[in-house]
Amino acid sequence: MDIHEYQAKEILRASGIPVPPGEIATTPDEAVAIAEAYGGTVVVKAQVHSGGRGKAGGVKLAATTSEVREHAENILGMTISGFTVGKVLVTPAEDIDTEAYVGVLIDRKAQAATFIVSAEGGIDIEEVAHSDPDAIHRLTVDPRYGLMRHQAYGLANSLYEDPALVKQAAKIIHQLYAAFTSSGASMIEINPLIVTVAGEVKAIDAKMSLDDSELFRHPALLEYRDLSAEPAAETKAREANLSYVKLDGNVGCCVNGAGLAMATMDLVKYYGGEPANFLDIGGSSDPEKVISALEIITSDSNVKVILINIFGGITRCDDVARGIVEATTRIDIEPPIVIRLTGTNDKEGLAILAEAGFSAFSSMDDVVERGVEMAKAG
Amino acid sequence: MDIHEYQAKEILRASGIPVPPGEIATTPDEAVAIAEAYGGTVVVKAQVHSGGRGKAGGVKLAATTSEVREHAENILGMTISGFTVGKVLVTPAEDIDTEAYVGVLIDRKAQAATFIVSAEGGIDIEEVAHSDPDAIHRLTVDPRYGLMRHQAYGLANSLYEDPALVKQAAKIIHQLYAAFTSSGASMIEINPLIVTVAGEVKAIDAKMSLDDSELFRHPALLEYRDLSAEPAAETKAREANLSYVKLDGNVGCCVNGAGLAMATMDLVKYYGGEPANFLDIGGSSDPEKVISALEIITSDSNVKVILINIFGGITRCDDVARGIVEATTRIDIEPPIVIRLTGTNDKEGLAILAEAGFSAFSSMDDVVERGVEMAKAG
Amino acid sequence: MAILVGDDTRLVVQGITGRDGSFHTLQMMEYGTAVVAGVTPGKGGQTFEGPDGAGVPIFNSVDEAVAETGANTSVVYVPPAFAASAIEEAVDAEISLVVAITEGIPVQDMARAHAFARDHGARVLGPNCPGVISPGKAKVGIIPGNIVTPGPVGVISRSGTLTYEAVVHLTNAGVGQTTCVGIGGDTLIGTNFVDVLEAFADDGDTEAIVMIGEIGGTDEQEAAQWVQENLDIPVVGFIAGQTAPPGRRMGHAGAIISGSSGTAEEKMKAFEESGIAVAKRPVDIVGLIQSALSA
Amino acid sequence: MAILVGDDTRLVVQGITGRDGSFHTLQMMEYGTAVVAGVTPGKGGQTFEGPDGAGVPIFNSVDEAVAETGANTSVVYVPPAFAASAIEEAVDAEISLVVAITEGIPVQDMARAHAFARDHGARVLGPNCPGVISPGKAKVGIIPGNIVTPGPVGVISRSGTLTYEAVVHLTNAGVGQTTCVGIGGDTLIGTNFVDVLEAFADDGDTEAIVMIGEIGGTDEQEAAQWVQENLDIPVVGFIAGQTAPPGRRMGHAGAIISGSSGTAEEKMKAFEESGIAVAKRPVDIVGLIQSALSA
Repeated sequence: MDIHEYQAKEILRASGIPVPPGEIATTPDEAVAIAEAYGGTVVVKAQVHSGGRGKAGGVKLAATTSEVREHAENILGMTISGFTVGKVLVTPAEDIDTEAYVGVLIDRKAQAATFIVSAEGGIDIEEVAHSDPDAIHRLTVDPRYGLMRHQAYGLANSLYEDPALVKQAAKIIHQLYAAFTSSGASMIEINPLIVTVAGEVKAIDAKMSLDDSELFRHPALLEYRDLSAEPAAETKAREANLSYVKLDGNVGCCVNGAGLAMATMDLVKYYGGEPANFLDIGGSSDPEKVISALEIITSDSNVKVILINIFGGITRCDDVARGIVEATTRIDIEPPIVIRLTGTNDKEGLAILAEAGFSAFSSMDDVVERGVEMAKAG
Repeated sequence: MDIHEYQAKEILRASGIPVPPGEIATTPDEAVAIAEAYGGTVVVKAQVHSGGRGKAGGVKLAATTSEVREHAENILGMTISGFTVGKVLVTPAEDIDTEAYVGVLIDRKAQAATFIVSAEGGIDIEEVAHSDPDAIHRLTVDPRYGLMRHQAYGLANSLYEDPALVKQAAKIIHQLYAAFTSSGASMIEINPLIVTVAGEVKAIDAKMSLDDSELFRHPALLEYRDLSAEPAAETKAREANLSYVKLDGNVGCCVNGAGLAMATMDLVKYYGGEPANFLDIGGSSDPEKVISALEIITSDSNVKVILINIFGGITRCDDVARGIVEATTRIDIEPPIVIRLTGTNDKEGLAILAEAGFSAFSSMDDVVERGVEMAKAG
Repeated sequence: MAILVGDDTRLVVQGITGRDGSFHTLQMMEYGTAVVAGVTPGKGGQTFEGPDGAGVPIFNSVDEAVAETGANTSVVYVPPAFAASAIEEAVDAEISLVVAITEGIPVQDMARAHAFARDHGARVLGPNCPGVISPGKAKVGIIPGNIVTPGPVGVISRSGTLTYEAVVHLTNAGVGQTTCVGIGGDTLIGTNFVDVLEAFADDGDTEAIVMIGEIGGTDEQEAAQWVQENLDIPVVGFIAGQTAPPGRRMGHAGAIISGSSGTAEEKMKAFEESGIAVAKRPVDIVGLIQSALSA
Repeated sequence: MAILVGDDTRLVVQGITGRDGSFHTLQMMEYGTAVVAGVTPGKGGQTFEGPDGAGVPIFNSVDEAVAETGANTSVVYVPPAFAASAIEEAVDAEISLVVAITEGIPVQDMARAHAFARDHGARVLGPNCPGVISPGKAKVGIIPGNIVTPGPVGVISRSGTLTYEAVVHLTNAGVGQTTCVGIGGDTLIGTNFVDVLEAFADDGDTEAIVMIGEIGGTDEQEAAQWVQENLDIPVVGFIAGQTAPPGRRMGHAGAIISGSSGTAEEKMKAFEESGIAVAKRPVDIVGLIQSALSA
């Protein structure tokens, strides 16, 4: 789960990391009031789950009240990478001397949290990695020992020469790791970590993703979920324990298993169609899930055909068949449905479908070909 | 540093372990007032840094107010293993079904914290180890992983059969380990860990030692030091950063290095004398330490002769010589002093001594022989 | 022969009394797997009723199960919050192969469990994997027993049902398998493609390999390199997720294109450059494997 | 020959700018030890002034010191609160021998540092030890250089000044040493008697060993057993603390009789039963070693 900059900053602040103050405004009036309370120059920052906010015009310096109002008016309601800006963060501007980058994320290969730091901050770290790979320092934290004192100092030494700055940075790196483990994060990025002209090290921008699988341990963090920042269908899918990603095509896909779901989308494309979505009903056999899945797919008005592809394993075909039949009686499904059903309890499933007047394919290629055909026709 | 039962219980309670309430009384009146507030039967328990309190009559059940008063009067002021009882803990009596033992300590060989648990509790664990070694279960905690969930359950399984008790015990074992690491303990013992007739697992007695070397990280725990529970000379030694242990002989020893100090005591015995103390002035070269050491030794009225044995390494002989001379001018030292001084800067040291009218031996055997002779003569 | 599981497998099921655990224990026993013990804390002493009146003793801990039954392999159906601990328990009890079926285990839990397994020299398969089946010998996990058949092909996959899709085509075409291994779709998995490739390379009977990857990470690229440098037998590959958009997690925690890295395109390219025949559709795997076997 | 330190030793001093660190660095350099680097965080780039105008470069980290100077051994004079971290830093920088002089390091810090060293195959000597000296070759730590002389006897001790007491008697009697090793008086030490005995056994030149123990723990008993089972050269032993009362810590954190365990009596008995000649007084070590050498 991605969270907003202002939320990430709350977590970092709670871990002791120096982060300038800031408040959230949802209207230009609120933004102006916050800026006036701070006095002086402020920064107005769009709060959306996307990088590149600066380039998109979503981050603006404002020296006067009228500038604050103007920027807040422009940014609120703006669309950045498909996300509509509903909130801005208003925060006092800092006198910046230098900018660095400090990030920590789960590294697949090292199977552990890994720090990435660079004295070149304030810009996209992938660009730095490309243009000047030596400017980037990596450190994998052994989960058996956690971040060790000398390692935090080692990273800090690669950022600064001045011992006073090294000491501040080492402390921040420790606090960042503590925030990472205690919040069940999968990624935290401070970019930039600045040195002010007064010689203080501070985090002035932050990005953070939480591990969905660990959220159950952190009920307070669940409050950070911004439902306005995700499409209603995805919210519904998550609540029903389904994986759903909306795409731009018209062949609605309902599949069990992530790999098979991706392969089904790929096959739709192979046969000349365009998938409308990724949807994995998972390994369970709950007919309710099938009903939710069909509701979610049909909420997309682009969908011309619903393609159900089930290979029973844990999922039992009879349960899926029951869900399909139940869904068609309970909700109004306009697009036609094509079904492929094979694997565990497929005979029972096919019988249930037949009774309700559905037929089903046994081959994945056949069902996809037919689905694409119908989408084109419809 | 050993702490009292009631202090250990405060730490365990703060870690979430179920511990019955209890309050401290220093007078019989206070004990009665506490018991009346609880109502019902209470236990009156001597608070001293010693095991075997029960056998010594320092733990008594009191069903009535007059019994509380009687026991408090008897226990307060009582001497147990050389410690005078200044405080009693008054705590409600529990309805005990079974008693177990749970302890955790630093194991030298495993180089890590090690749990020792036994379903046979309430008695001396060393006796159980002797009479029924199979009743004892040990588990070393790998410091890299901490106590793992399955390990806590494994220990709990060895204590109880009933899953409800196992669950409570596993939780307590986890909390105990957390208390151990977060307080910098070297030993915590819950004996007994009881099951009440109502099926609750509780810690009703606790013993705890803190690692002196880690106390600097836990300033709050320093408050637990009970100066009334240690001789004034040891308090003074600790404050002066000296190691001092009082013994029963009359040859006062002042040595640099723990091994040499013990060997000096042994040699006193070898030559027919009895050491009055162990005293290690440590590796530093601070003349003030020598002065404190001589003050502490002379505070023991048994001391007939002061034997100074210095082998300079880190410790420089001239510093020690300066300390001796300074001490003899600053404080009134009655017993005669015999000195052995060799090693780093011994020539300078001997010169300083000579100027002040002291002579010194170069051999340890010679100085000890002479010291013992003088103690016998004096 | 076969890899990972076979005639020597003595299985303990962790979470045997749960909904999934009990269902799949029956399936595994029906397939002929030697399920020698079950573990559910607090239910030690009870017996799990298998098919045809066979009973499986239940223990409070894996430790006891191993001591009493000589179990050497475990399968984990424990809920996510406790699953990493269950894996650690199995490793600590000197189980040499732990197959973790559970989906949704916190990543930081798994970082620790994987480290613990490495320290003890134990192999973890998964988590969030369908398990492993050696046709005619043993099934550990949830791969349906009726879609496999003994034969010369080794199958490795990050996916569950997509594996079934591939395997059933092979079986229908009369091409049997030595072992089918699902390595799991999580970000941190214990056994990766190269580990399984090495095992197949050492297995005398595996004559060709099917490797099914998906978007996210670089495991397939490393596997391709390993194949090129070390493997003598032919490999057929398939990658799912050509139509997946970047930055979105496609069901599996590990199936996500980060920036421009981890795409299906680069993985297919790596396969082709390493001499791995790439199937365009799952069904095409059959023809490619048949020509590889007859080459 | 010699053990642990010798002609190949390239030393980095951690805490070189501190009071003890700077004093003993001078002493070590005067003895002829190759002190190639110092470390004090925040003082990187400065130079430590050695005797006769020799300069030692100071670095911010051991890592840098090793990279720039090829240091292979470190000695730690860092204050107790940061000493365990300094040991870990040296181990992480692939230093193979870390000599920890610091007294008063928290025990739980050391449990972690020792685990880290074991994981990396590094040897930690100490903490709370006087270090090691190979007469005429190298001195790492605080053992006075003027009391030792080259010769055939290996010395191992838990104590500092008591070792000096023993060694000076040997030297005065013309009996030189291959290496004198102080293993330290703390509860958790990295290198124990058996480790050093093994090293002496592999050293071609050590013809007899002096082993000086004290009350507390069972290291001496295990050493005695190892001597009996494995060692071909004679050993002379001494145990301090015959007059120590039980339950009281005698200066060293590790020097404490727990209940009835760890007494001088049982250690002397173990020595005798293993054929180790036990000296009653430190001075008696000389005669016993001389007869051992001439036997």
